[in-house]
Formats: sequence, C-alpha cells, structure tokens
Amino acid sequence: MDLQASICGIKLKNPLVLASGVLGLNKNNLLIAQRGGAGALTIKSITLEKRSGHDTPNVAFFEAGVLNAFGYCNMGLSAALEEFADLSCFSVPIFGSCTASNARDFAKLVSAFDKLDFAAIELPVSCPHTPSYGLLAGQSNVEKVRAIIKACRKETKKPIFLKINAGLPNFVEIALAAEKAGADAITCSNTLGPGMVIDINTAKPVLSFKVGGVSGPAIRPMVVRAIYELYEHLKIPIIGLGGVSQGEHVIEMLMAGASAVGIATGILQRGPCVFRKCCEELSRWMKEHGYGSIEELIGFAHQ
Amino acid sequence: MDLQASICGIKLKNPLVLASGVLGLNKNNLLIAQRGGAGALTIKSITLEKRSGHDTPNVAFFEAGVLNAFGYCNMGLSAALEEFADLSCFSVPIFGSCTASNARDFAKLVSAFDKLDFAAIELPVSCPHTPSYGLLAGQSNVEKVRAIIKACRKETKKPIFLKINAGLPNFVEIALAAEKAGADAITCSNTLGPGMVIDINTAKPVLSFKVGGVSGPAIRPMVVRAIYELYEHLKIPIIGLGGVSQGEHVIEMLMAGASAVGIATGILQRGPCVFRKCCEELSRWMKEHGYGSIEELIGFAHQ
Amino acid sequence: MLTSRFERNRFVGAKIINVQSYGADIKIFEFECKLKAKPGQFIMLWLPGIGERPFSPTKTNPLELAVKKRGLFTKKMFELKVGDCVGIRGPYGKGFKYENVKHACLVAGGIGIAALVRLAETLSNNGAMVDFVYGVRKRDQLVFLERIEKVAELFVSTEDGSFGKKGTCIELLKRLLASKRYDCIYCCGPEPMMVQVLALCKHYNIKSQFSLERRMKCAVGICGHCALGSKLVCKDGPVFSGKTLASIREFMVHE
Amino acid sequence: MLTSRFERNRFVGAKIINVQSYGADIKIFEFECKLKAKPGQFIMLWLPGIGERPFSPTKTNPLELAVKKRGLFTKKMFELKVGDCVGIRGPYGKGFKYENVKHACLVAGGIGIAALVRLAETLSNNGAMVDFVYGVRKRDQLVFLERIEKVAELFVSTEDGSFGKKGTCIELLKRLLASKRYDCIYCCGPEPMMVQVLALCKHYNIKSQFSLERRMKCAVGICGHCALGSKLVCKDGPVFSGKTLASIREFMVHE
Ligand SMILES: Cc1cc2nc3c(=O)[nH]c(=O)nc-3n(C[C@H](O)[C@H](O)[C@H](O)COP(=O)(O)OP(=O)(O)OC[C@H]3O[C@@H](n4cnc5c(N)ncnc54)[C@H](O)[C@@H]3O)c2cc1C
Ligand SMILES: Cc1cc2nc3c(=O)[nH]c(=O)nc-3n(C[C@H](O)[C@H](O)[C@H](O)COP(=O)(O)OP(=O)(O)OC[C@H]3O[C@@H](n4cnc5c(N)ncnc54)[C@H](O)[C@@H]3O)c2cc1C
Ligand SMILES: Cc1cc2nc3c(=O)[nH]c(=O)nc-3n(C[C@H](O)[C@H](O)[C@H](O)COP(=O)(O)O)c2cc1C
Ligand SMILES: Cc1cc2nc3c(=O)[nH]c(=O)nc-3n(C[C@H](O)[C@H](O)[C@H](O)COP(=O)(O)O)c2cc1C
Ligand code: FES
Ligand code: FES
Repeated sequence: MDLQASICGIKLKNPLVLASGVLGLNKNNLLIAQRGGAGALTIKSITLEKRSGHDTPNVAFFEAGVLNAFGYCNMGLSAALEEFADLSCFSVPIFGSCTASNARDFAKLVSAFDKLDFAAIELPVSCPHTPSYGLLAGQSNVEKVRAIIKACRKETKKPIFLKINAGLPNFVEIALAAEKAGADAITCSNTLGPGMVIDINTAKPVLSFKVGGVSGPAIRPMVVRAIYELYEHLKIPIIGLGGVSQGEHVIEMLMAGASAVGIATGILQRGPCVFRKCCEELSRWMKEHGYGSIEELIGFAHQ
Repeated sequence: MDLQASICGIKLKNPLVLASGVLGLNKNNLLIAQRGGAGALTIKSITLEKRSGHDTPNVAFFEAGVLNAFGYCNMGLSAALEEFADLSCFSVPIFGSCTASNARDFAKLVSAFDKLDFAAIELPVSCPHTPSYGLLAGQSNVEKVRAIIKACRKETKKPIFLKINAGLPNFVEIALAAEKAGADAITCSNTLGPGMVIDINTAKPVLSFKVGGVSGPAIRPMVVRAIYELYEHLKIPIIGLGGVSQGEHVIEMLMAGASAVGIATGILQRGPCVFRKCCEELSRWMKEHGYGSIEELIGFAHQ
Repeated sequence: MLTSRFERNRFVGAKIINVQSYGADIKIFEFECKLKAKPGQFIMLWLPGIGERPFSPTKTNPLELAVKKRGLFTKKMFELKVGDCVGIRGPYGKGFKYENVKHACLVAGGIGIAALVRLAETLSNNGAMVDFVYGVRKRDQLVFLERIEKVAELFVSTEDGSFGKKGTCIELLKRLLASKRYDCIYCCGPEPMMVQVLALCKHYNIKSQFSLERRMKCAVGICGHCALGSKLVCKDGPVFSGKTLASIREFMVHE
Repeated sequence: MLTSRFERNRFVGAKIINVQSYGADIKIFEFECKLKAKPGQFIMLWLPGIGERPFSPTKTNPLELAVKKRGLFTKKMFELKVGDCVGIRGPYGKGFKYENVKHACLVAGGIGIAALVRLAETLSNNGAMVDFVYGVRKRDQLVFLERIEKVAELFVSTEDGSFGKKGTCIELLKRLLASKRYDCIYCCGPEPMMVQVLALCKHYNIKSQFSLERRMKCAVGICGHCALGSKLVCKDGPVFSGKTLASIREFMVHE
C-alpha cells in the first residue's frame, strides 16, 4: 500500500511526523525516530538563547496520558545552527521548530532557520507551561499571532506551520488569522491544559513546575474535534496530533481533516517504531476497507 | 474513620456527591446513588421547558473516558416541581440543578426551586455541547455569569453553587466574579471540550450531535489544576469533580483544595457503589497515613 | 495498549451479509461480526445519522438479529441492504439464569422470540426439557421454528388462526400449566402479556424470568433513562425475576 | 480499573526505614517499598521540591539504595532521616544479560558497586564462578563486602592503600586477565575507568557489559536527554555491550 502524503508540497513517504519536543534535541535523537519509520521529523523547539528549563520532575503520569513541563530546555539558536547545518544524514524531510516571546524574536529565529535545509518551519505559539512563551506570553491573542506570522513571513519562503492549542475557545480565529497572514499549514495541537498531578503520599504536585501540558490519549477527542472544525474553515492543510499511537488513531485524524499526523507521547507507549507500527496498521486497514491512497481519507468524515 | 464533610454549612456523611446528569432524572434514579453510598445527590439539570434532547448516540467512548451530548434532555420545571416535591425518602442532602439561556430564566428556575427541600441549588453555566445553554450561550463571559448569580441570589437564601468549566482560560475570573456576586460555592468542573470521536468504519462522528463534553480519567489533571488555582484565589468552598473513580482521586482533589468531590463517569467504571468503594479506600488510606478527618486533607497540597 | 472499561464500549463495524424477510414486519439480519453474549444479553446497534437501539442477538457467530418494524429507527433498518455497514457495541446487561433448571417453559410474544431462541438452545444443551410457547398475530411473523423444534416442544398460537392454535399464547400457557410442572418460566413479549404471565406464575407458584424493554440512551448505567423503579434495565436487567418485578410498582407503567 | 503504560510510571510513596553511613560520602538507604527489578535496571527517586535522579537498587524487597554524595541532589538526600518519604518510579531500562555465563568478572569503581552487587548474587545463584574487582579511593567507601564475599572471590583496591591493594582496580583487573579466562566482564564505574576496561576486553577478546550514566529527565524514552549517540540510556541501556559501546563515537564525550 502506498502511504505517500504531502503537506505544502513537501512529499512524505508516509503521513506520520515526529512531533516537536520528543527525541528532537539533536541529530542523533532524530535518527532514532527516522529509524522508527517516521515520514518527517520535527526538531525540539529552539529559542534564541540556550535554556536549561525547569527542574526535574519534568514529566508526570496519570492513567490516560502524560503531563510535561520541560520549560523549553534547548541548546539555543547558535548551537542549533551548528547542529542542524548538515542534514544529509536524513532521508526524510526535517521540520525546524522555534519559539519566542514576541514577533521580533520569532522573526530572528526564522531568518536564521531559513538558511538551513529544513523543509518547513514550525512556530509553536501554544505551549501552556513555559513562562514568557506560548500561552504564558499571551499568544492565545489573535493579534499577537497575526503579528508573529507577518514578521516571520518576511524572513522565509519556506512553508510556515503555526502550531496552535486546541484547548483555546478561539482556536479557529487564531488559525484563520494565521492563514490570512501567510501561514502555510496549521499544526493542531500542542499539549492541552495545563494540568496538575498531585502525589498524595507527599501531598505535592509531581512536576517541579507544578503544572504541565497534557498529552496522550486523554486529549485525542478534543484534538479530533478541533481538526474537524479547522477543516471546515481553512484552506491551508492541517497537521493533526494529540494522543495518536495506533493506526486507527491516524485514520481518525485524517478523516477529521488532517493531511499529516504527528506523534509524541505515542513513542512512550510503543517505542520509536510506533511510526512503523502505525503505518502497518494503516495500510492493512486501508487494504481491507478498499482505500487506495491517504488522500482519499483526508476529511472523509465530512462527506 | 469519620469521613464527615461539610459544604456551605451542609453536613455530609462523606464528601462524595453524585454529580448532575447521571442517575438524576428522577427520585428513583437518585435512590440508586443513595444506596451506592453517596454523601449528597445532585439532580439532572432542569430547564424551564421539557426537552427531549439530542438523538442517540448520546454517548461515545474512547480509551480514557466518555463523551456525552444528551442536550439537556429533562422533564422540565413543572414536572420537576412535582417529582421533587417530597424528598422525605432521602437520608442525604439533595442538590437541585437548573440551567437556562439567560439570567431571567435562571432566576425563574431558582425561585421555583427555592420552594423545594433542596439543600442547595447548582447552576451550570458550563455545558460545552447544548445549543443556547452554557458555553454555547456565551456563558463563558464574566458579565453574563455575574448577571446570572445576581438575579438568582435575589430568589433564594439557599446556597448557590456555580458550576464552571475548567477548560476555559478565564475560569478563575468567572469564579471570582461569582463569589463577589453572591455564589456560595464553585463546582469545578463540567465536562471539558467539546470533543469528537469518529467511527472509522463508517467515517462518521459517533455522537448524533457530532461533538460532546469529555468526562472521565482524561480530564482529571486539568480539573485538579483548576481546583488548585481556585483554592488560591477564592474564599468560598469548591466542589471538585472530573475523572474521580477511586479513593486516591478523591484525596488528590481534596488536597488540591476541594471541600467535596463529585462523581459522574466513575459510576460507569465501578457501578453506583463507586461512592461506597471510594469511601472505603479513602478511610483505609487516611488511617494508614495518620489523617484524622477530611478537613485535614483539604488544600493540603498548598502547604 | 490501553484497554479500559471505556474502550469495550466502542462501536465495531459490522457489515450486513444476509437479510431475510418474514412478512412485511420482520427481518433477520446477519452481520460480518462475532461476539460473546449470554442468552438474554443485548447489543446496541447504531445507524449513523439515525440513532442506536438495543437488540437481542439470535446468533453470535456471526451475529444475527431479528428485527420487527415498529418506528422510525426500525423502518430505516428495513432499508438496509447486504454490504451496508452498521456499528455494534456490547454485549450489555445480565442474561437469563438457567443453572439447575430441568423443566423450562419459554413464552415468546411476537418479536420477544429474539431474546428466547438462544436460551431454548442453551437450556436444551444443558439437558433441560424445554416447552416453547410462541404467539404471534399471523403466520408470516413466525421465525426460527426449525431451530426451536430441534431443542424444544413447540406450541404456536396466531391471533388470526393462520397457524397453530387460534388465540394468544396466554391461553396456550394456561393449558400447559394445568398439567405440567416447570422449574422456571422464561418470558419475553409485549409488556401487557408479560404482566399476565407473571400473574400466572404467581398463581402456580413457579419461578420466572422476564426480559424487559425500556428506552436506552447509554446502555452503561449512567443516564438513568432505562430505569424501572430504581432498577436499571441496561445494567440490572434486561432480565428480571418475577419476584423482583412483582415488587416494582413501575412495571407496566412506562411511556 | 484502568492500568495503562502511563500508570506504571507513577511515583509510589517510599518511607525511609534505615540509613547507614560509610565515611562522609556514601549512605545506604532502606525504604518501606518493594519492587521487581533485574540487576542493572534502575529506578527514579523523587525528592519533592528538589528533583529526581536515577539509582540502582541494591536490594528490591525492601528497596535499598547506595548513594554517593556528589551534587545538590545527593546532598539533599544525605539530609533525609528515617521516617521521611520519597517517591519511587520504575524499574526502568534493560538489565544485565547473564545467561550461559560460567565465569564472570565484575569490575566496580566507586559507587558503581550499586549496579553490580545484585548481579554478583544472581550470577552465583545461577551457578557461575564470579571474580569481583572493586576499587575505591579509601577504605571507608567500601560497601557490601560481606555480601560480595559470600558469592564471589573479592579483589579490592584503594587509591590510598588503606585496604586491599594500593592503586586502581584497573591494575587488579589486568593481573587477573593475565592468568584467567572469563566469559564476560561486567563493569560499572566512572566513565574513564570504563573506557580502560573496554580497551582491556578488546585486547583479550572478552565479551563485556557496561552500565552507563547519563542525565535523565524522563526515563521513559521521550525526552532524548540521556542519548548516547543514537541510543537512549534509559530505554536501550543503561547496560550496553562492549561491542555496542565501541561503535558509539559519543562514548566518553558528555557534559
Ligand atoms: C434489551 C432489549 C432488547 C431488544 N431486542 C429487540 C430485538 O431483538 N428485536 C427487535 O425488533 N426489537 C428489540 N428491542 C426493541 C428495539 O430496541 C426498539 O426499541 C424497537 O425496535 C422500537 O422501534 P423503533 O426504534 O423503530 O421505534 P421508535 O421510532 O423509537 O418508536 C416507536 C414507538 O415505540 C416506542 N418505543 C420505542 N422503543 C421503546 C422501548 N424500548 N420501550 C418502550 N417504548 C418504546 C416509542 O415511544 C414510540 O411510540 C429490544 C429492546 C430492548 C430494551
Ligand atoms: C542508571 C543510573 C543509575 C545510577 N545509580 C546510582 C546509584 O545507585 N547510586 C548513586 O549514588 N548514583 C547513581 N547514579 C547517579 C545519580 O543518579 C546522580 O546522577 C548522581 O548522584 C549525581 O549527583 P547529584 O544529582 O547530586 O549531582 P547534581 O547536583 O545533579 O550534579 C553534580 C555534577 O554531576 C554532573 N552529573 C550529574 N548527574 C550526571 C549524570 N547522570 N551523568 C553525568 N554527569 C552528571 C553534573 O553535571 C554536575 O556537574 C546513577 C545514574 C544512572 C544514570
Ligand atoms: C516531552 C514533551 C516535550 C514537548 N516539547 C515540545 C516543544 O518543544 N515544542 C512543541 O511545539 N511541542 C512540544 N511538545 C508537544 C508535542 O509536540 C505535541 O504537540 C503534544 O505532545 C501532543 O501530542 P501527543 O499526544 O502525541 O504527545 C512536547 C510534548 C512532550 C510530551
Ligand atoms: C451522561 C452525562 C450527563 C451529564 N449531564 C449534566 C447535567 O445535566 N448538568 C450538569 O451540570 N452536568 C452534567 N454532566 C457533567 C457531570 O456532572 C460532571 O461535571 C462531568 O461529567 C465531570 O465529571 P466525571 O468525570 O466524574 O464524569 C453530565 C455528565 C455526563 C457524563
Ligand atoms: S440506558 Fe442509560 S442507564 Fe440504562
Ligand atoms: S531520560 Fe528521557 S529519553 Fe532517556
């Protein structure tokens, strides 16, 4: 079964994308996910300066998923420019990801990333748990997002993906504003919440930052609904992610309207080969149900 | 172990409350939950007119919880006044619940409920999936909520619980406004989302209304975080609910700051005796860990 | 991966592989789908865009359902053709109890047959002697006669006399009760008929079990719509003992 | 109820029931908590308000950990008293392989002993002959000597000569290798020492396994912080074969 997909003209051997933040710290990390069968790889979001992030625990668990609060721990722009200068070891497209507190810094990052061989640049404005970034920088505001996209659009011809948060009441407006300002795709969704897990033995929040973004199975229905809504409103394509770990979750997201599907927490559930496993499940199901291509599935729940 | 709790001066033999909407259609329904050991019972929300609600399927499932979209299917005020006229068959407090599209109708309902023997009246302004009600009536707006509480406050001396949605970015402001306008407690949270589950075999959303409110394990971390936040801001007590089905979930909510804890979806997981089971787990744990009363647990994670 | 209490309730896709009509009102559907269900348990069948309703599997591998046209939903079901796909979730509810029953009498009224046909087979497999009383309005509504005759002594009544005894199955049952002794009477049919059967069981002091119908919106015991007094038909039933029913004032009083 | 891949990673509460000090730098903690872990697997220990770090259980029932004071976290750990409660999650990682090993040599440098003490016992239980080389800086850092002597022939070195052979364990190992044949060498200690042991194993063409340390932020294979080349120490390790390590250019190069 041919699982070929495409997003903003970028050809993918399959629609599965390594989401930003998991196994994306450096090239060695990314190679693990490439070996696992991903159709594209997103790097961990880069900020202008190196950040050591929040203290451990950075992850907390509950029966239906994970909370994380790493606090954008990353190597910073200058180290990233070195690390990702040569992407020739990859056989799949690499998406850059960078984030900032304001439009100007976003533009600086995008301008620098423009020189690298990233196939696209993803801009998360939606992290729910890092002070001065994403939701904690007020980037749930439509005007702010518009300004960010406008500023970044000037710096690159590469496709720009805006990564939004499906938990916001105004996610459709944000996406529409981004589309109008020149974004090429919407990535939906970042982690939701934030949430908190309290350890009852010590009566303390588990995460050192107390709250963290919720990912995994818990968030899939909200993300599917958001993708379904976005598909009805947008012309640009959608990368769906949130709680995907099995072929049928991929199908659900495609049918809701996603053109490609990201996985983060699924790696915890099934290892880095979650990509290959999902592809196998996907192609078996498509064969059994008479679908010939990924394209036929996209948005099919709207018929 | 004495599990006695209290909320707005109402004594409860244990802190567990049957949440509105499950087994609350009528007195017979409520008796099931009373037999199951609940410390208080909330009726299914009543609207001015009888409503037949959305078509089936009204529930959809995913691995981490349930989506529901009943559309406030209920008997309407006049039948409710008859049904709940005599509450002498109950040995625990009964909380009335009513909802409307605007402050005036809320006030009418509260005025009528004031004559019944409800120990308190809960006002959900937070349903994510019924047109003209809750979030779909714009009741995420602080002004609207203020107007609703002010109008209802005039009609009753009974404690008023405002039921909010922990998924809203402005939930703290809503709760603070309600407190100021005279609400006696905050119930947190209604179902989150909405979400959607797509059946991949038929490529259709499962719910007839397509989207529904998400409940169960999936939402607990977001609710715990909201309770934790509310506890830091409010003087009035909090009834926590969302994803509780075990004693340790009850403890987590109490430690976050809830004075009582509701259960809806937990009944699906463990049957109506989920209340008794949680009480047993709660009192065993308290004994083992040297706690002498529910009160000691409330807000303990803030120390 | 995760398999939870929730996941078990998801719809599985079921393609129709055979449809047989019995008169204008009854169809038997066979699905490409199998499940485990005890006699008396039910499944929820979903027609996308229409709704979902409870049905009693008359076979489980492959799944077979006998459906009577009654209202909007079943009318839509009657338009289904081989190859169409529906959703199935379940099984739900508690089935019939049949341990230690040596002599059983099953009483089916109309489509109530759906809940009883597998029970007759199971009882017989367990070594019980089974009498099967089956009343319908007219001949063309009779289904599963061959299956029943293999495992039970069959007594049929039709209201128009077009087959078997003319009249209702209550009369047939009365005649049997006059001469036979049963350990248990099992019954499924219109509620007025079940009320009469319950009265007879009381009179003869025979244990009994009834499979009831109530409107179901969740089937998992949370919505409360299927309540019969303070029992939930979807969880505590749909099968109830005569003793339980006799204590429920709401039996026979529903929309 | 729900037990998922996620739930397994929740902290369980573990109360300290015993603390023993060895010199100024090493403490052995015993917890009211038990778990199943193979030799070589590790757990994450959480000090609320401080952080979490990986440790190698030196006993599993009750859980026992041997901890060396190094930085802020372990300094805080050294302030813990009997009765204090910490969080434990795990076990994580792949343990040592010891099937078909008849003659083993274990080489522990400093607190590396923590990863090897249970392995020595397990190997011996499985009928293997075990030589145990153990090097520390000075005498008071030596732990578990009795346990080791029960199951292995023990060769100790101290840098200051206060006990056993004066010098490093590398010299002891060299001497043994000159005369003995082993099926496998197991090693845990400071990375420069492990690099030397790996070189010796290559020279003598002996199979080897090493337990590595990297900073761990998730322990479940998603954050990437523990990467060693494109292996994850938390999932693919912490135990790696000498063969694997020899192919990883990043071995010996970390923060
Ligand atoms: C446990 C159980 C097993 C069942 N098994 C079968 C089966 O094997 N075969 C079969 O044909 N049917 C079975 N039914 C009945 C079936 O689920 C539908 O309720 C029935 O077909 C009604 O038809 P409809 O939905 O087309 O009618 P609708 O369009 O829903 O309504 C038609 C009329 O019937 C009334 N009505 C509908 N459903 C009920 C109900 N459950 N109780 C009381 N009144 C009702 C309505 O008020 C309306 O007046 C079963 C029901 C239950 C509860
Ligand atoms: C699988 C595994 C098992 C372990 N088992 C034990 C054990 O049984 N007993 C024991 O005492 N220790 C063990 N450790 C080490 C322990 O987890 C801590 O990393 C160590 O105690 C560091 O001390 P600290 O956190 O107090 O220092 P920190 O305050 O975190 O840092 C002190 C210094 O050490 C460096 N550092 C810290 N951790 C690491 C690391 N993992 N890798 C490289 N450099 C680091 C820091 O950069 C800093 O310079 C184990 C580590 C791993 C990965
Ligand atoms: C450990 C972890 C780190 C993450 N870091 C980032 C990040 O740096 N940038 C970003 O855009 N999203 C980040 N995310 C969000 C994911 O890319 C993804 O949007 C989210 O986890 C939902 O997908 P999932 O349910 O498959 O995990 C992170 C998620 C996790 C679990
Ligand atoms: C089937 C169902 C029906 C509900 N109906 C109502 C309702 O009528 N009014 C209301 O305030 N909340 C209603 N709720 C919300 C619950 O009271 C509760 O806030 C929510 O389900 C979260 O709790 P849980 O995770 O324990 O289910 C309903 C929930 C469910 C699952
Ligand atoms: S159908 Fe909902 S409780 Fe029975
Ligand atoms: S510690 Fe996070 S991947 Fe290993």
